[in-house]
This record gives sequence, C-alpha cells and structure tokens, in this order.
Amino acid sequence: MTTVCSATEAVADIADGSTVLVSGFGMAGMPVELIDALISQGATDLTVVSNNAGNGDTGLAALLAKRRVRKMICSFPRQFDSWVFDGLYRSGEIELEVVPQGTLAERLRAAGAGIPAFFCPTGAGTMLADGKETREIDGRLHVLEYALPGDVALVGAHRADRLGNVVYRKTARNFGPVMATAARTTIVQVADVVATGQLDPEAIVTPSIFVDRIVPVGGQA
Amino acid sequence: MTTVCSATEAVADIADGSTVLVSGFGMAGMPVELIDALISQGATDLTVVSNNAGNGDTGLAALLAKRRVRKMICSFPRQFDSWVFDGLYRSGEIELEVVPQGTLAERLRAAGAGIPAFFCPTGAGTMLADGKETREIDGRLHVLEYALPGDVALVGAHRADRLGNVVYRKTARNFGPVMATAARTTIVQVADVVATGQLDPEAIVTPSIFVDRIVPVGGQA
Amino acid sequence: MSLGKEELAAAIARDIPTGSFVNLGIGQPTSVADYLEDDAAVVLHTENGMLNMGPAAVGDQVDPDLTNAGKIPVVELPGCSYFHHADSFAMMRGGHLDVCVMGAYQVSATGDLANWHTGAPDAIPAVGGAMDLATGAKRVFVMMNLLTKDGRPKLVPECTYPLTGVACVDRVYTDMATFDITPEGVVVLATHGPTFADLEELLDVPLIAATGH
Amino acid sequence: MSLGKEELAAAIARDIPTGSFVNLGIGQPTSVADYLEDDAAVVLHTENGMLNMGPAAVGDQVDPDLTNAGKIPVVELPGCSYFHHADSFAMMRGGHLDVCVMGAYQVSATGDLANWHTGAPDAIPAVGGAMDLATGAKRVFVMMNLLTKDGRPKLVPECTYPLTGVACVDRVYTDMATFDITPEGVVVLATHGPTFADLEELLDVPLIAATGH
Repeated sequence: MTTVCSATEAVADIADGSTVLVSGFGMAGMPVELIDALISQGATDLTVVSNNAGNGDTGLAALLAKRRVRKMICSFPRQFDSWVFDGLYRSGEIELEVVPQGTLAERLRAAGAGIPAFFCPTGAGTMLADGKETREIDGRLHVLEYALPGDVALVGAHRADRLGNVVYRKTARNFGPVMATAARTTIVQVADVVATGQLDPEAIVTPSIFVDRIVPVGGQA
Repeated sequence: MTTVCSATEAVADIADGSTVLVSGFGMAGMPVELIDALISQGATDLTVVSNNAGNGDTGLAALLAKRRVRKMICSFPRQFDSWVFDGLYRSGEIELEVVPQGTLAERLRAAGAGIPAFFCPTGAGTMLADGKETREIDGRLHVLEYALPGDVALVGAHRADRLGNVVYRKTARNFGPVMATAARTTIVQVADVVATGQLDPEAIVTPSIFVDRIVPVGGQA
Repeated sequence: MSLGKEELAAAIARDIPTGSFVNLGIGQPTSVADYLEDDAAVVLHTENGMLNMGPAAVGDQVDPDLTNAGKIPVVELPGCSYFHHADSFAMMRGGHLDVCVMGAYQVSATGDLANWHTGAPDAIPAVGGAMDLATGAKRVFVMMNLLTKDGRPKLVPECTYPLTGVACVDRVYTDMATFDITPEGVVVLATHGPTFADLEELLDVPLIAATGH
Repeated sequence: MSLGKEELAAAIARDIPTGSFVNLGIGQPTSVADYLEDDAAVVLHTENGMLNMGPAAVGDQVDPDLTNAGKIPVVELPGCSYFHHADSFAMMRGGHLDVCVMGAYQVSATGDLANWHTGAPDAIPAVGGAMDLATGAKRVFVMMNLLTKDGRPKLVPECTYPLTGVACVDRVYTDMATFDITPEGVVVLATHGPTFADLEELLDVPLIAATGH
C-alpha cells in the first residue's frame, strides 16, 4: 500500500550499508530532493547503483562528497562534470563496478522479475567478462549475468495518483521503471499527485504495486 | 520500415514450416482477420505459439481444423470451447508443448531482447522441468529456459499511426507487445490507422521499430 | 458445522491484510472478491494484464477486450492499469503479489501443491498461470474441500498428482478446518465442525494444535 | 584529398538505407544526422529511451527532461515514442537496430572494436552503452581518422586497447578510405587521397581491392 509523505519521512528508515538504486541519466530523472533528504538522514556505507556517478556538486555528487558511498555500480562514471567521483576514485576512497548500460538495466529488470540470472552477449570477450561464467549458445559467446536487487530505490518521476501509479516525462523515464521493480522499498518523487483515476490506465508506466512511498516535491508538472 | 497493407498482402510470404506467434488471451487480442488470411494463403506444417489452442470454430481453431499446424506451444490448450484442438490432440494429429504462462511470456520477451536463456524458478521440481538443466541459485532451484523466437508474429491491436507505432486496448494487450519483439516479421492488425504524431508518445506500447506491416481491419476503435 | 463455499470465501477475505495486492485463481477463489470490504483497499491483479480489476461486467458493461484470467468480462476500478503479459508475470514471479488464492487437487504436509493436472493418461495438460502464481506470490492460500467426493483427504503426506510447485503453500482453507503449513509442520488454525482429534483421525498427516487451542 | 569530418558524416549518411532505425554514438557520429535527407525516413534511436529523436534543441525548446545519450537537449519528431532503459537496450541487444555509428580507438582486421577504454592505469573505466551497441546493432559502422595524432594506424592486425566487442564491426569510414570487414578480409571500398598501394604501405593489415576497383 502506497503512502504519500515528505522526503524526510520517506527516507527515514534507510539503513547504513543499504544498496540504493538511484534513477536518472545525467540529471534527467534524478531524484534530487530524495537524495538531499538521504544526505540529511545520514545513512552511510551505501552501495549506490546509478547510470552515472554524479554530476556537478548536487544530488548524487553531494552524497558522494559526504563520503556516504562505499561502492558505485554504474555504466558511465566519467563525465565532464564528475569531479567529485573522480577525486574519490583516484584517492582510493570509493569502489567501482562498471557494468554495460544495457546489462545494468537488464540486471535490474531481472531482479524485479524474479529471474536470478541470464545469459547475455554484451561484454563477452572483453575485460568486463573477466572471471564470469560464459557459455556458447547458438554459436555465440554469452556471459552469465546476475540480478541486481536493491534495498531501496529512489526514483525521480513526473506525476502519481494517490494510489501510487506513476508516469514519467520524456527521456527522464530512463531507469525509473526498472529500478521501481527491483527494490524492497521504492520511493518515488513526483512534481504532483492527482486523484486516483486521473491517470490514463493505458499509459501508466509504473503500477502502484511497485511503489511504497510517493513524495510530492513540486516543480514542472 | 513499416508498410500499411491488406491482410492478404501481409501474410503472402509466410512459408510452410514457419513458427508463427499468435497474440491473444482467449479471443481478446486475437488477430482473427490475419489468421483468416493465413488460412486462405495455405501455409502448412506450422508451429504456432499462443496462450490457448483455439476457441470455438473461428480464428486459431479454424487454422487447426484445416490441419495446418504441426505443433502448438501454449500454456492452456484445454478450455470449454477448445474442441478442435482436443480432437486433433487425442487422435495424435498435433504435437503439444505446454509452457507455464509466465515462462511463455518471458521466453518470448527474451527472444526479442537478445537474451538466449535465463534461469527461472517457475516449474522447478515439476514434470514441466523434466529433462531441463537446473541450478540452485540463492538457495532456490531454477530451470534454464531458452528464448522462443518466431518467424512471424500475428498481433491483434487497437490502433496504429502510419509510422507503425501501436497501442492496445485494455486486457487485449496481453501477448501482443512481447510477440511483436520476438519475430523476424511482425504483422499487426488494428481497428484504424491515424496520422503520424496522433498517438501520445508517452503511451505508445509497441514502437514502430518492431512492426513490419500494419493491417487496418475496422471494427471497434 | 462445516463451512459452505461462501462462508469459506468470506473467511479468506477477512484474512487478507488491508492494502494487499491479490490474485484470485480461476473458479472458486474468484468468489473471495465478493467478501472484500471496500475499506480493505485490496487491489486485485489479473494475470492477463491488469491491476485494480473490478467485479464481473453486467449488461452494457460487457467489453470483449476486458476480461479476467477466466475470460469472464469484468469492469475497471479507479486507478486501474494495463500491462503486457511479460510485465504481468514479472510482477508475479518477482514476488510483488502479497497473496494468491488457488484451488487444489492436493496439498502436501510440506506445502507442495498439485492443482493443474490429474496425471490421467488421456488428460490434456494445461497449466496456464498456476505454476507462476504458486512460485511467485509472497503467500499462497489454497481454498478447497478437505476431502474428495469419495471421501479421501486432499491434505496428504505427499502429493500423488503432478506438482504445480514445491513447498509453496502457506495456508489451506477447507470446509472442515484451516491449516498453516509451517517449517514445524501442519498447524490447525481453526476447525469448522470436526474436533482436532477428528482431524487427526481423518488425515494421514501429523497435526499441531495452534497456540491457544 | 582526404575527407574532412563533415564530408565523412555526409558519406556515412548516404550509405544508410531508407527507413533504417539508427543509433548515432556520442561525439563525431552525432553529426551524421545533419546529412540524413528527410525522404530517407531514417528513425534515430537514443539509448536513454526514445525513438524518432529530433535535432538539438535551441532556445526555448530546451527541456531538461529531453536529451540524447550525450545529455544534449534535443527535440521530438512526429511519431516519436518513449520507453525505459531495459526496453531501450532490449531493442539494441535484440538486433532491432539496423545500423549504429560509433567512434573508435582501434578496429582489428577481424572487426574487433576498441572504443571505450585506453587501458591506462589511471584511467577511470566508463563503458556506457558502447558494448551494447557494438553487440546488438545489425550493422556496426565505425567513423574515425585512419591514423592517430602521432601517425600510427588505428586499423590494426589486433587491438592493443581493451575490447568493446569481438568481431562486431562491419564497416570503417575514415578520412583516407572506407573499409568493409568481411569473412575474406579487409576490403577497401573507396579511397580518399591515398592509393590502394599507399594504404597497403601504411597499414599492417592485408587489404583486398573491392571488385571493380
């Protein structure tokens, strides 16, 4: 059952050592207000799964700067404005697991879909497959990849109804829908909350079954 | 690139021995006009993948009655109105592979997503796992299931734009979207075709990249 | 007095926690929906691709594009959503459903479920979504008569019918008693007519009295 | 005369079949879009979840929720659609993209691609969608200069940089020549300035003249 609450309430029970899935591709879909609340809340020793490793000095980068993250699992940490991560990485203060972007998305989907492992052609024969089980299927080499579940997902979305159904906006959708399925507790920040029945049932992207907490944060709706 | 054409044109090149994916759950989403065209076209020795094995005497049941289908792969062949299939099965005139409904959907999705095989908890320890590779992962037994691609998908949908983007209607969506991704050639029948740009980009369920041929058949729009 | 089918459905409905996401199997379990109170805010899932499914459609409400898993026309409830079959079963297999209610031919003392196939040589096997539900739902409730028509127990030491799932059943609601399948054994939660001793006599399965009985 | 970057982009655009679904990699390959004719009906895919992506947004068009894979704001084209990351990469991995165009550090004579990591000990590895594209697209086009800044060939017998994908490149467009990677070997499709003999001299890779050259 989905509750509508404040960012502070929503992140209150995130424990030290949690695996936190953070949506967004660059800043599009990044749950900035939820991350700010998590920073205030103080949980540390986190593993963060997100496509990038923070941009500029806000959001995920600010969480990293506070040294709350033990390990990043992402596809593309190095960007023109990822100086916070870069510094921590070069000084050996953060672990990094690099995963091809599509494999990252598929491992998250698998976690949400009850598929513990799957064979994947991506990365076969590269250093990202080092040490992994491989198998030739239909004449092609594949890597066995495992589901990547989270304790908590922090998702930036567009709008929700009071029941907890969620829609996204344009390419800000990106990782939100798969991360929402992959965590034990899913927290979604939205620009606004509408009455149940006000969203088109054919166009709901994340049904309420995946959503535990909705945090209205205002902004573009 | 998607073409808009008649049912007869759309099915003209389906070869004997093809694997044909047929959408629908009971009659909801069943591409009746495409199946009728396939019956007229005459292709035989087919493997048909569909949730059920035909209802009454029309659609898939009519194709079966013409003895064009060598093998059915489905989750639930036996229904109150599946007398055509029942007769063929009992007289040994058709092969049957029964697959749990969710595994059927996931094998189709895997085919469309470039995942050749995945571990699945469903059916582990049952007769439907007999002879299949199994593995214990995280303390639970799983079955290795393989992707199920089709040569052709026949999909019943609601509406398309001229570019080939497709939307469905209510629970008639069912297997259409995954089958559309899983076949080399995807043929979609719709009630009507609208101008490109007339469908909400946030609500398109099957993007045009998966659709080869659109067949407007009229009816409820 | 043993419970009638409607009383059984009502008893199950009472035990479903507020706000649960629930799948009711085809046949008898469907009737549980009739006893869910509105304020229980239970959301029904139907595996053919819908959440917040409403009751059976009547008259003009009938729409061939909107059915439940038993192919019976139904209606929408506010806040409903539609999704395709792979997403629907990902929901199930991924452990997102709180409860499913299914019928059964047999349940074993360790929670094995047999409800899809009689094993008869001339039977046409048809599994549908039964294995997915049995494997995926967080809690699997079975709703059945305790005895077959010819008086044999359906709660058994080991299933003789082909299995739907291994060690997947959490609770068994029957006309004569309600049982919890636990790591310690089969616990009799409530009796409807027979005494605990009657049940021990009837069943070839060791029974544990619920605390407080 | 060797081709400038813009001429190279135009040459690639001309070779993309009408109606293709195409992904253009971050950086130089993005410029291929500027040379696609409207009547070619090419549909651009961006892996962050969109088909029928339009050109870069200008002025009021800029919307932080609508970017390409390089995080540059873009606009919609009619018939565009949005989808999540798992669906977007399923599209890629599943072989639904007709063509992708990527840059490269090195391409081997057998079509191995190295374009994500220099292998330098202090480099921060960042693969993004490069491996998915290399593995998934039906045809992989590489767009690069034939030589590094210090004059070493980038079309090599075997890649020395870490691989992005094995035997995945179909065609290599460079400032000096265009090559097809075939089961028979590296075919020189066209030369831009150097002669076939010049290329044989320059590269440590056996070359085959295209039929008709």
